[in-house]
Amino acid sequence: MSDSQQSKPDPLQLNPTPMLDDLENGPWPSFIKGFKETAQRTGKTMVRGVLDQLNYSYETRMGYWKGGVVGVHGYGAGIISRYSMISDKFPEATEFHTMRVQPAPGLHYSTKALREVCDIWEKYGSGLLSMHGQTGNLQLQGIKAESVQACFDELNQAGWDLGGAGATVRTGLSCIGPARCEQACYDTLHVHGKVLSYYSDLTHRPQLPYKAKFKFSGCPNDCTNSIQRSDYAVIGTWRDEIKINAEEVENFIAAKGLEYLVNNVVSRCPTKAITLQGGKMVIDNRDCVRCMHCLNVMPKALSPGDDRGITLLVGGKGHLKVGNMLGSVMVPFMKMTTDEDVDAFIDLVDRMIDYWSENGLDHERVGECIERVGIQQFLDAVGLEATVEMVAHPRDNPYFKAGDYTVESEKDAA
Amino acid sequence: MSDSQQSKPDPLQLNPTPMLDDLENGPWPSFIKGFKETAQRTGKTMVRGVLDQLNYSYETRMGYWKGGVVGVHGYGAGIISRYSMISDKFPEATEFHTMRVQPAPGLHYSTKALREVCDIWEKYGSGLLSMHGQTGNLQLQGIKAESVQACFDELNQAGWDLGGAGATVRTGLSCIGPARCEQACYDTLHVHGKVLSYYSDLTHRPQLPYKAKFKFSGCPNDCTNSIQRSDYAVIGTWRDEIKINAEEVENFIAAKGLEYLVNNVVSRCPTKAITLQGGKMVIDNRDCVRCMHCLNVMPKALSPGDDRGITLLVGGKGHLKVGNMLGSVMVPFMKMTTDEDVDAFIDLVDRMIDYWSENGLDHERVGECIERVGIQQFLDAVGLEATVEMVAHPRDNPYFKAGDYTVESEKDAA
Amino acid sequence: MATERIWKTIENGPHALDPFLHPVSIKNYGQWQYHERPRPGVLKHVAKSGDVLYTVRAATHRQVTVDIIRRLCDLADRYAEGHLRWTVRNNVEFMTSEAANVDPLIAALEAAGHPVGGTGPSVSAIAHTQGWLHCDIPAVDASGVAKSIMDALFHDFAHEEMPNRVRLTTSCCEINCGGQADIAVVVQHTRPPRINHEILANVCEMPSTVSRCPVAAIRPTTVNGKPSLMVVEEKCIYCGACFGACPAMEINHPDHSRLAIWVGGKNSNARSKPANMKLVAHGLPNNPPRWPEVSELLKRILAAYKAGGRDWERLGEWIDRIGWKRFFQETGLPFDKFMIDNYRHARVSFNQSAHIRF
Amino acid sequence: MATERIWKTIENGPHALDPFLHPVSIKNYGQWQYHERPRPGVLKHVAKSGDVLYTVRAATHRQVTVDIIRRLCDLADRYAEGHLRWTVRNNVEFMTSEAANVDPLIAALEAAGHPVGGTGPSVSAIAHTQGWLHCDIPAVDASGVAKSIMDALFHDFAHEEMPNRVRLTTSCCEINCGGQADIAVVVQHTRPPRINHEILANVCEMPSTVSRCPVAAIRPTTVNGKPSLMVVEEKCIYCGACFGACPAMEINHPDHSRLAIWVGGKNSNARSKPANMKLVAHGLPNNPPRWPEVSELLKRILAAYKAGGRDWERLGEWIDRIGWKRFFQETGLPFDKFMIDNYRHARVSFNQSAHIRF
Ligand code: SRM
Ligand code: SRM
Ligand code: SRM
Ligand code: SRM
Ligand code: SF4
Ligand code: SF4
Ligand code: SF4
Ligand code: SF4
Ligand code: SF4
Ligand code: SF4
Ligand code: SF4
Ligand code: SF4
Repeated sequence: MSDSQQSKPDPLQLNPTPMLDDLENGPWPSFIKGFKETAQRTGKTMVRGVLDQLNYSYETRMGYWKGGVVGVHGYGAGIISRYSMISDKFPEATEFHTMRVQPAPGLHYSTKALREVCDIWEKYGSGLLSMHGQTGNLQLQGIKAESVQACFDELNQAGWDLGGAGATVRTGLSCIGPARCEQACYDTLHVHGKVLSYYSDLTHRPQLPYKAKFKFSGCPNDCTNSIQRSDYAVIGTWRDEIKINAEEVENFIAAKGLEYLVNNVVSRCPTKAITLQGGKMVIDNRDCVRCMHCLNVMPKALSPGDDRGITLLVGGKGHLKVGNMLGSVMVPFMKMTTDEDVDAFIDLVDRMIDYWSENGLDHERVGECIERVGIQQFLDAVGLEATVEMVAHPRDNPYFKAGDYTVESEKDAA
Repeated sequence: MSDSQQSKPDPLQLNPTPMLDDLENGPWPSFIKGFKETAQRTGKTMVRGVLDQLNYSYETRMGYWKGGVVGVHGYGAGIISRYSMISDKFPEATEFHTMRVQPAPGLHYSTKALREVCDIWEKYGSGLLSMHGQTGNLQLQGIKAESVQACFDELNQAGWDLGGAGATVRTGLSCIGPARCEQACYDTLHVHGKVLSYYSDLTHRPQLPYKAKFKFSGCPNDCTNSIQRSDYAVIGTWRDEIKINAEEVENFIAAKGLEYLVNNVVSRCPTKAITLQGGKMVIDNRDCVRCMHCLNVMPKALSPGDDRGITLLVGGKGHLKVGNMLGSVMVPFMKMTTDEDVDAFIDLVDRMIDYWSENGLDHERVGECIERVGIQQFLDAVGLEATVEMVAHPRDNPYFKAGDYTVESEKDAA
Repeated sequence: MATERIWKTIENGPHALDPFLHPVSIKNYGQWQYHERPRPGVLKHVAKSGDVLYTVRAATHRQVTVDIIRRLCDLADRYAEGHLRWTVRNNVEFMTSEAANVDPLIAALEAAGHPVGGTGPSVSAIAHTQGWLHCDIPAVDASGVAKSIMDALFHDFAHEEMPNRVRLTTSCCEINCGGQADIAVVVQHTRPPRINHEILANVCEMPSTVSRCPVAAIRPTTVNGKPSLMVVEEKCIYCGACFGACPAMEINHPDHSRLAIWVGGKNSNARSKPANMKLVAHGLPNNPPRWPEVSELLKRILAAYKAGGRDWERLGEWIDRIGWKRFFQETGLPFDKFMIDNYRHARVSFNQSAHIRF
Repeated sequence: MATERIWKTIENGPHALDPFLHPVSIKNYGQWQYHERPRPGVLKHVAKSGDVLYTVRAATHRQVTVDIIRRLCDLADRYAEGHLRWTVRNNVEFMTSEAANVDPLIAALEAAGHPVGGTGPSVSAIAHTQGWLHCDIPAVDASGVAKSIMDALFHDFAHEEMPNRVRLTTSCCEINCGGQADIAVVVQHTRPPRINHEILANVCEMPSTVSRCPVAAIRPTTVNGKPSLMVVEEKCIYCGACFGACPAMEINHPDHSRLAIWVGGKNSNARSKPANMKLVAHGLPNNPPRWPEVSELLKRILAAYKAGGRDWERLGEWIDRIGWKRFFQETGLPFDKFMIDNYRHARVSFNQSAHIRF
């Protein structure tokens, strides 16, 4: 394959990629097929170079990209730069930068807008995209440094902005929520839009100890994986009672049988909040922990209550360095209906980000920071009351600085 | 009360102890009443002094004992020495040392032997005893240093030996087991006796990083609290099937009703190993985790299987410094029937104690030591295979030194 | 007593068991079939041989005397074939094969001030520790707290009306020799030790004191030209471990050393796995001779458990079912920020889910 | 491209949503009543207004091209009123209120190489990461592994035969951008980084590299008179975090960087709380282009789950019920000592009970 880089006059002619070719088979869509198609149609040699280098990676079982610094005017983030470490071998792959573009909430597109993106991208870049990155970006993969600014300007004119990278607020992710889902307890899409617009500056200019991610799930099913994958997981919930459509319960039992109800609903409720009483399904809402299971099994019969809002879990992230962290409850319930509600939410998160900015170590996520300084200090700093919902159980060790009880007791002792 | 120590010619006359007197009331046995009785009968002024100092502690809400060094010939442990910090105030309480005596396994006594202890103790000591200390010692409380050796010699002639203190193997504790309990899966009493006799030297002479405790429970009900309170928790169990007396199951249902069986047995099995099938109670022993619950509720109908032995859990202890530790499974199953079985057990524990002796830091219990060095290293050192029973679940972080797969793979690569 | 010593120590370890076992135990050793509880405080074990052994369990003060023990021996001689034993919770047990002995024995025990009970779903005797009577580091008395509590909970020692067994412990310093329990009363210090620099160099081994601290808050320093130790107060978690190593680290204080209540500890493997107990109240005053605030709180917790717990549900299992939120509601105890863990494994105790009871 | 720039950036953040929403979504926004799944890959949502919205979900390659996207746009124009969206797992979704559009759309998608499925209790598309195609630190390719696995598991993408949804991720280095999943395939390094001292001083900021190490194994040193870094190999846990900070810490190796399988991760709160995934196999060779050892193992695990799991039981919940011992038995995977945690919270994962399945 090292000879695969001999001068190739015809840009439409691909080099042999024997290792990759095998990936053109099988029922699952083949990215190799796709890349080859675009390379051959457009004659973009960058794609050919990337295929060649990738084939070489497959042969040697090593990667060959290194980072660098590429950006757009005024921003400090949003482009992931990639230079080939073996550009002597694969000069066509010398540069292969990615632009992280923030899609609309819920990853919705009109064909019109998407075609426009394709056109701009074909004009300036490789024509390869990743839809989507795990954080939620529309990743335009493969552009040279010299084309980045012009490409961005044109995208920006069409309403697109870059996402985060490095020590910034990152691009958010929201579930489809109210656009299609009966379980949505708040407007994930508009809250996502509003919050991330508010944090544009922090998205574009690294000023934080490390990354900060938001994910918005309309209910505890958490279709955005927010609990593990975001520092600020905004999960819809309700405070009042589950709404029961008695007729649909009857229909369900008639259709599926009582045994199905017992085995798949009653006995699966994690807190045994559901019982059968006189052949009727009864929910003791005081014991319901809003796990969603019964609503998932019986979507026609059961729905979230009317007093809806969100639970905020803070601190989710990957395992670097402390081991994987799931977010934990920081605000058990908050309304999220009006603009004022969203403002109050932003206000609270601002305090959290401020505290972390000032106290976080380099490369320390907010969850790690809380763990290090102790949650008490964090709660005091951001002005939150400690509540029992924050814990699975109270502490099991006596290693704490208990409050100062002096005043009254010294009075007694006097 | 400081004037309560004016010269008192009559040893049978107690000083006022207004704070303590209140504790003579109420239905629960009163230790103050008891102390006063003995003081007044025997005229032992040490007891009067101790009551006075205790009353002073109640008034000032502070303790006034300090340690020192008191021992018997050849031993480095077994006496807890106590000198009053305020002997100027309470000269009669100047010395108040405790002798930790190892009782028989299961805390059994004959009246003959116990009277003998009382007589020796009244002769040399205060006549106060603590039956028993939390670790399991018969604590003879209140003796002067000058009397300790003679008292011990007389006790030792009657078959009594001292227990541990400081960095030693400590006195063991065993449940009543085969002497009275239908659940006993091994002979807690004889194994206790044999193991602790074997460790006499380590009990009497501090040579370890810190204390090491053994507790012996005949079944997973763990009536000695071994899992939390001992470094080596030896808990009886069985490997085959629970024995069912079908007739007694019927009787149980007849007497208590089927609903009682469902609510208190079937639905309480932690792994749902019990089901009702055609009105009969069926146990899937593959799912039974030997929790004991069903056997506890139906002792006539259900009994442990025949293939009995023990599970060894290692590392239980109080919360200093790492937070409370419950022992964890180190040997899922080991026969404990013959003398050879006990020898094999001692042999294994010897290896653990050796490893810990060599690798433990000062004041580090074996559980903390394992946690610090990593369990892999400990298992290798003591020659145990890792098994899935040792964990609640496999690791959830990738932070381990995975094995070296070089050999075969380099062959492949060559 | 400086006579010449002629005895050569026999290092036998535990006392020989065999002479101490009740004859019926010996005969049916390891051959028991089942047991029943004819009434609170009495067990009836039946052996495969058909033999029957009655056990009468009675309370003791733990801190006893030769007089008390001799009286118990008298009863054992009269009603229990000359044998008696203690349980791991300081109760005394008399065994007899004579059903006819049971009632007179109970009467005699109660007359002698030893109430009968502690079996089955009752509140058994408190496992307690040394306290001001004997230990060198206690902030409270143990026997007095235990006596006060058991006076208050007496009804439930003598009756089997709880959902399941209730085990209590009290500990007279934060070290907690009493161990885990359904409910534990443990000293909680609320400020760092004050260092007695005058005596420190003389009475303490400094390196081992330094290494005793769980959070490395102790550092060597010089005070008035003498080597001594200092405590970094921001780090110190008021645990008092250093005081055990060095009496100059004065942690105890009549007002600042207070009492905390812990619930839900469990050692048995029945149903749920063993569990550590959790903090539910702290800052209770150290109020001898009766510590009424403590008994008051224990009564409240036990009343809620008694009312809400299902048969066989241990206290912690009851809370697991109803949730901690309701535990605090039903006992009327306030939850506060100190109850959120901030020690080594803190994260494990956080609510890492959207599971919330509203 | 060095023309003068006249456009002034508008920092709007996410693209405006409204023009992108399907008209039926707009009309019934937040007013949905329930949904059904008429067949695998198709959802039918019914609004309170009575409106119906069909969704057809199809697989994509994630690593797509303008050609592919334009083709999908063609289909959206034809069958979905000019709108389309992506799911968080790289599936594309077309929504239409016309029931009649569903079948032709499915046919057209499959003809274009986009299989329809991934709904309900199926194996949805793998969430995967950059790999050799783009990232600077991968030890494996991501798209290739994902493609190979999905080819192998294809039947279960197109059918709803699993006990519950199955979410897979793959990650191309130990950092695991793919995140938690029912089953995850993650790179596992098996030896410390080899340090390229030649380039280190030039390409790396040393203090931040030192502080990146989770176990403080990196120390400053001098090599050939130049400042560089060294790794204390006893401490190093082969995580590769330093490589992300400094390309001279060469952790990747064709043989020593291997693949590990993790199971039982769960993000949803349905029934059980969210859970971290657990290690069940490691040391799998890095074997392009098809990594057959990985697919083989995944098939085995999924077959056992499919056979034994109850309706609605996620993979981790199934294991919780049957116990880890049986998981290893039924999948035939060997348990080994590396699967016992020895990191920060290790103790929490030990079996601190006598609960044992024999
Ligand atoms: C006598 C004693 C053992 C000894 O060698 O001294 C003992 C004896 C019995 N225990 Fe126990 N247990 C004894 C301390 C314990 C302890 C430890 C403790 O109290 O500090 C525990 C662990 C408590 C914990 O989890 O923290 C203990 C947990 C059990 C259990 C499990 C209860 C549960 O559901 O969690 C049983 C099973 C039962 O209740 O049927 C049990 C059952 C029994 C049985 C029924 C066993 C039998 O079949 O003979 C015995 C009669 C109990 C009764 O009181 O009704 N025993 N038992 C101890 C009496 C203590 C006392 O004076 O109150
Ligand atoms: C006497 C006794 C309390 C009682 O009144 O029953 C006791 C008394 C002391 N314990 Fe304890 N412990 C006693 C049972 C326990 C237990 C319970 C058990 O053994 O079942 C524990 C919890 C289990 C464990 O071993 O961790 C216990 C955990 C401690 C600890 C904390 C150890 C830890 O690693 O967390 C210390 C502190 C230390 O060792 O430095 C300690 C230290 C002490 C010292 C030596 C305090 C000191 O440093 O000076 C106390 C001597 C008091 C005295 O005046 O006699 N004692 N101690 C118990 C021993 C009596 C006996 O031998 O029968
Ligand atoms: C479209 C999508 C949201 C989006 O905005 O993109 C979505 C849509 C729905 N999810 Fe989801 N989920 C989506 C990703 C997720 C994820 C995240 C992921 O896949 O990475 C999760 C969390 C998985 C986890 O725990 O790790 C997720 C956990 C659920 C659950 C909980 C399942 C459980 O029992 O644990 C439900 C409830 C259910 O299955 O009825 C649910 C239910 C649903 C429903 C039925 C909600 C509704 O009433 O409309 C939707 C149709 C699902 C279907 O496929 O049958 N959705 N759902 C995502 C489709 C991904 C895909 O292409 O496969
Ligand atoms: C592109 C993407 C993978 C993908 O192909 O989808 C990605 C790629 C990288 N991640 Fe990631 N991460 C991506 C989503 C994630 C996620 C998932 C998520 O956001 O939902 C996680 C887990 C959640 C979390 O945030 O912890 C994730 C956890 C990490 C970590 C570990 C962070 C931790 O604290 O545990 C690192 C390491 C670091 O930041 O130093 C990292 C670092 C990186 C770097 C910057 C590697 C590096 O240090 O050079 C990768 C750049 C690759 C490239 O060439 O583009 N990436 N990374 C994802 C971002 C695309 C997007 O913006 O849409
Ligand atoms: S998270 Fe809830 S609201 Fe959002 S798509 Fe999933 S099920 Fe619907
Ligand atoms: S939502 Fe979950 S916790 Fe609430 S009643 Fe339904 S199954 Fe039970
Ligand atoms: S631990 Fe088991 S064998 Fe021992 S007394 Fe308790 S119930 Fe009986
Ligand atoms: S002993 Fe416990 S786990 Fe086993 S069947 Fe009985 S209740 Fe279930
Ligand atoms: S709890 Fe503390 S004060 Fe009480 S006996 Fe134990 S070490 Fe001494
Ligand atoms: S009280 Fe505890 S934390 Fe404070 S200095 Fe002493 S040992 Fe350290
Ligand atoms: S998992 Fe590792 S190699 Fe793959 S994209 Fe993320 S950082 Fe890069
Ligand atoms: S591989 Fe990980 S543990 Fe090893 S030196 Fe690098 S960062 Fe530290």
